[in-house]
Amino acid sequence: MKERTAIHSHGVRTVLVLAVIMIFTGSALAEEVYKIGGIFSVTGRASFLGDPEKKSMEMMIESINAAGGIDGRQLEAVIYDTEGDPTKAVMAISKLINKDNVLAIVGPSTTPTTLAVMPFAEKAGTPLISCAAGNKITMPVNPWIFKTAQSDILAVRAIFEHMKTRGIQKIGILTVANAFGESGREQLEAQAGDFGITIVQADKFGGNDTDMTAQLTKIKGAGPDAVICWGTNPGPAVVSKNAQQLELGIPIYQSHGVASPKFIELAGESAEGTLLPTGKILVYGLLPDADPQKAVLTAYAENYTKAFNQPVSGFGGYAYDAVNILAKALKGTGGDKGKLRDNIEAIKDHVGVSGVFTFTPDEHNGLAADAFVMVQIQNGTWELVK
Amino acid sequence: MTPSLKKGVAYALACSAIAGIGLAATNPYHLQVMTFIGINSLLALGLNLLMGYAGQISLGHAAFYGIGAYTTAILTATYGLSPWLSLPMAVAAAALVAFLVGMPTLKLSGYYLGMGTLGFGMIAFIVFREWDGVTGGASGFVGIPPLAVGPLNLSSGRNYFYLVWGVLLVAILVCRRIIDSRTGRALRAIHDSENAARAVGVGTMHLKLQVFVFSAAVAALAGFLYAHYVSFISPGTFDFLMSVRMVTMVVIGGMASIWGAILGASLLTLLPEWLHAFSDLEMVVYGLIMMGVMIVMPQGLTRGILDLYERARERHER
Amino acid sequence: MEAFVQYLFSGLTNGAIYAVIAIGFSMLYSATELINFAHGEFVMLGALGLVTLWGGLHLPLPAAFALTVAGAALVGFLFERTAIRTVKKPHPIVLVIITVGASIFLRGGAMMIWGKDAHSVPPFSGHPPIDVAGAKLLPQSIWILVIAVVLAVGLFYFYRRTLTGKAMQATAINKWGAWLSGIPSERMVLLAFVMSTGLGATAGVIIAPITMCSYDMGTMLGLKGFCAAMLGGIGSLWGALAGGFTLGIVEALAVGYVSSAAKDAVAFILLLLILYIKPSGLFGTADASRF
Amino acid sequence: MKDKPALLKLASVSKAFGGVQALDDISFEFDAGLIMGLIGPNGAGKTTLFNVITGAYVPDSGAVSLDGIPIQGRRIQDIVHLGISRTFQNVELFESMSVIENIMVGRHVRTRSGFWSAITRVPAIRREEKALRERAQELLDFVGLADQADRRSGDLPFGWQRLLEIARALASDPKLLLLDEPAAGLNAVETGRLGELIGNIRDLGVTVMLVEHDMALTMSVCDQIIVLDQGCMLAEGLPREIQSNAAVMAAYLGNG
Repeated sequence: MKERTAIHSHGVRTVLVLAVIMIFTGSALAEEVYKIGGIFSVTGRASFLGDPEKKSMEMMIESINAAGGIDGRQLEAVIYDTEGDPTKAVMAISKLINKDNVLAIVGPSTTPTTLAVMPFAEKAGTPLISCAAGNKITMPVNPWIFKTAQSDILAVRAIFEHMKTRGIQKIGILTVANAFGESGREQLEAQAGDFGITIVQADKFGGNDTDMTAQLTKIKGAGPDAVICWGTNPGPAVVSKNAQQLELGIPIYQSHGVASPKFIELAGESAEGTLLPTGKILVYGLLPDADPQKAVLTAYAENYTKAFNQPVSGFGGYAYDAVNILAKALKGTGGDKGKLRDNIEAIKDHVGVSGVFTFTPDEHNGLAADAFVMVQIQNGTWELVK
Repeated sequence: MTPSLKKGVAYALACSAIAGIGLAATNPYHLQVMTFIGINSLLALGLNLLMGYAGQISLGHAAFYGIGAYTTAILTATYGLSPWLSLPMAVAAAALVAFLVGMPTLKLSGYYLGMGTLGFGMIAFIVFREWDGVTGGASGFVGIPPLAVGPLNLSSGRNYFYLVWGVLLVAILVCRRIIDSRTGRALRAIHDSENAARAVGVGTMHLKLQVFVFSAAVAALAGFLYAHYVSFISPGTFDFLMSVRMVTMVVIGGMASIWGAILGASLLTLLPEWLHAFSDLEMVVYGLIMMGVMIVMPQGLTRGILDLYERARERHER
Repeated sequence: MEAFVQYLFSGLTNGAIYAVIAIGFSMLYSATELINFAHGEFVMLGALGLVTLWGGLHLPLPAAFALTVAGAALVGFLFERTAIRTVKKPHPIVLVIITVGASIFLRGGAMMIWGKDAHSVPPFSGHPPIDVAGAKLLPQSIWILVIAVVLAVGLFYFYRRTLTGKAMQATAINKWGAWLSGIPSERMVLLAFVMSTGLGATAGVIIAPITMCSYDMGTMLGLKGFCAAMLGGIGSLWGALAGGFTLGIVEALAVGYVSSAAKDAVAFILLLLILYIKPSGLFGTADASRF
Repeated sequence: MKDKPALLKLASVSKAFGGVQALDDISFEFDAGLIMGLIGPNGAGKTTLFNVITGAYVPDSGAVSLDGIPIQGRRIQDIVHLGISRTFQNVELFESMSVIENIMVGRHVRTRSGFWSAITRVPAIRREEKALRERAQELLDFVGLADQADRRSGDLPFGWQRLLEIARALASDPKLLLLDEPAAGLNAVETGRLGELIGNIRDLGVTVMLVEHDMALTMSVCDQIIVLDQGCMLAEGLPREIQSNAAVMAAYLGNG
């Protein structure tokens, strides 16, 4: 009797394990639509990127479909959440490629998740347009990988050029301890010399730290002419508040990572006078009518605000641009991924939210330095800096 | 049937099941999910030996997972070593660290041990993140080569699935043997009553350390498999939350049960995939399921489901 | 000197927060021998509750404060009743996993209610920073320090002077014995839960003005609080206080004199060293020293 | 004929906890082959004395030796290896393990196989396992639990748990077996059988030292008795001498 129970329980266990395994047995049906995959950090630390990206992608796909789709075929978005976790991103891309049979992929939102999924997209020969900023994504060029977010190189250049006009020579930098901050710090350190700028003190802060006065005190002690803070909300807002508290009295530069109205809301009056590089979306209303992007920016910002009843940030624009680029390149391919890739590489002077894109086989980001403008926060809103 | 025959049958069944799944699953996505389940099962298996059998909690085990992954990444991608040479070194590195950390830490008990291991895990995570010249820092480490034997590329979907589950089967066999040995009995004895175990002459410190080192080595092995599969690693994969997830796999599956480790790892790997449909509700549902399973089956899924089955059978026989 | 004082201020402010969180951990532990891994989420609930009630609905501060803490305590009450009490043969680790599940649940719920973005609230009082030897001290820091100390002293008297406090202490020392002498131990455990989660929310309320509040802010704070509680010796009120301040000050000095990148590492290395030298924390004794 | 050292010898052993002097200058010795009784009122220091002898506590001063080998300050496993084993006042079994496994663990110090050999299962280890299992079965026969080998030990009735614990203690082939209140919780019939068992253990050549409150049992089985009171040696002698010792009576009646 005992014996039987034991055998049975062994059997049961095996069956259980098998049952768990056998759960997935559906296969995707071939359909007459173009499926586009999306992988974004919709929740988790980087949700400030992923959430508007997802919304922008959905919005854009809807409007393309409303306009009749591509070559008479409708688009369908299949979007998964990575929670900013590379392993989940790898699972998601595999699901998109193998189960959903997507033609191309937009995302992921962050640099580590993008780096993790790149080999899988390449292996499957599926074009991927990342929404992350990291330089490692397109340098060196991977034939299947593109990106729409402006590189940190350009943001750093914009800041340093501005500093040069103000005669700033000694700076302190304060970067967030994650991939975004690390990439920023590398670029700041790499380019400082070119502009005759010395970094007198470099410090870091944790993404969820509650107080940065210690770091700022240390920077203050080194006597810089300005401080550059490189991070994404909410950390930089705390830095801004702390700097006001410590009466730092020197200009504060932030990165494009805080380029959203949220930053002004969080930092309040301490944000006054803060300088930062941003895509033109934040100041689209202030742009001269001659600006080539003005029309695109206005349309995107107004549609987004209308659809989701929340202010537009630059981040959703990465996905918006990616979908538009895909839509342009999809025409006439008949769903061939190789042709799609070749078409993306041939895109010239595509006016997008983040800038004007010109891809070549050696340039998979496609943006020029004018993708960034410098803005200053004055009276609780953005002002263009010349 | 003798116990050894029974075990033989169970293994034959498991082997053929794995082979069958490998042949039946045509979708690379399914194979990939199964591969991750295999890697996570390996993690849970090693930790289960420590938690379920030796009764020692570790809230920093992701560190060893990371040490395995980073060691092989650095040796193969930076120094061009063959992965098969870096494998023993990755495992040895984790074992050595576990030995050095375990000596003082395992003297702690209960929540203090939890805190000690947690602290170690945090320090390891910070090292992965900040030692950017070597580990690639927060953005991660790219370009880890795939595994291959001669012309056979193991890193393709089906082959890697077989590799991971083959390794897992061997690991299960090894764990079984340890549990059934003098060492394993002594471990279970420590778990039941440390006092009495000491009184019959079981050197508890020594044994705890051995198991700690062993489970760290298993975690490093899993890290090796992960690194060469994904070919990219970043510190976030080996953070505190991963350590907690590992503990959760063990407890949800059922402590002191080898099948429990696999069941727990499967559930925690699959759940997020299923819950995608819930979108923003995902976290809420995930949390509820975790609490629910523990409230209904505090002994873990294996025990809980077996109980359900036996109850149903009794009712049937009556 | 100026820099040192500034580090000290930073350390004291953060330390006071860690201390209040640690006291919550500690008092729950001493009544139930349970570590609530969702404790950090109650800190988050406190901060976000204040965002809504004070920042959003513009209730008077004391009312918003009290309502927030009461609300979080109510969540704690429900949590104990539905998820902790109902487990039949609870192995400590099972309860820990339940609290981990609860932390994910609460985080998910907060994300749905308050969204994924961070929020901020103004300081309790609008005074300018105070200048001490060139260093700046925020009025909010004084609020935090005073509230932390008042809470600690209040709890001390609660345990020493009130019948309920003594009963709770008795339950903590020997549940069965307390039950035999007529103390309703189940109610004491429930009360400990409610007080502990309320303390967590208090920490959230007082920290809200100096930082940014978001649904995921609790995890790290909870971890630091847990660390502080263990550092001081779990179950000890003064230990939690000392552990919190030690941790806060060490972190601030580590940023100033070692490296800001290694700030957390320095804190955890200190923790490990203390545990190796004194395995039961600064103020703990092997057989659970109570308040 | 004293050329051989005493089996167990305590010389001026003291142990204090905080301000409480649990053991104060305890000295005694005895030879192999006896059943020694250790009695005294609650709090007299009997269990502390056991813990000092088995190595769980290190004495503050004084020396303990087994067969002339000093053992104070040694690790417990070394002391077990030298030949002292014990049972606990509140039975402490490995409850989730089977009866026979409990005994196999009890033989831990007399077996060798380690981590690696467990994994590789070399023939020598298989042989050791087989011999171990046979020896464990013999011990079960000895205490009368032969047919309970595969039961979960926690499920045994209390009286049998006691017997199992004694069998487990015997598994390490001790020279000296310390029994801490073995009759507590047993009924009269079980206590009677226990007395017989203790006699049988002595006949195996194992010296027994016994802490017991059941005076009838103590007086009937013990060859020699030591009396402790408040950490001090009060008396030592044959059972009938102890029974008539005025100081002992006073200590027990509480007016000493």
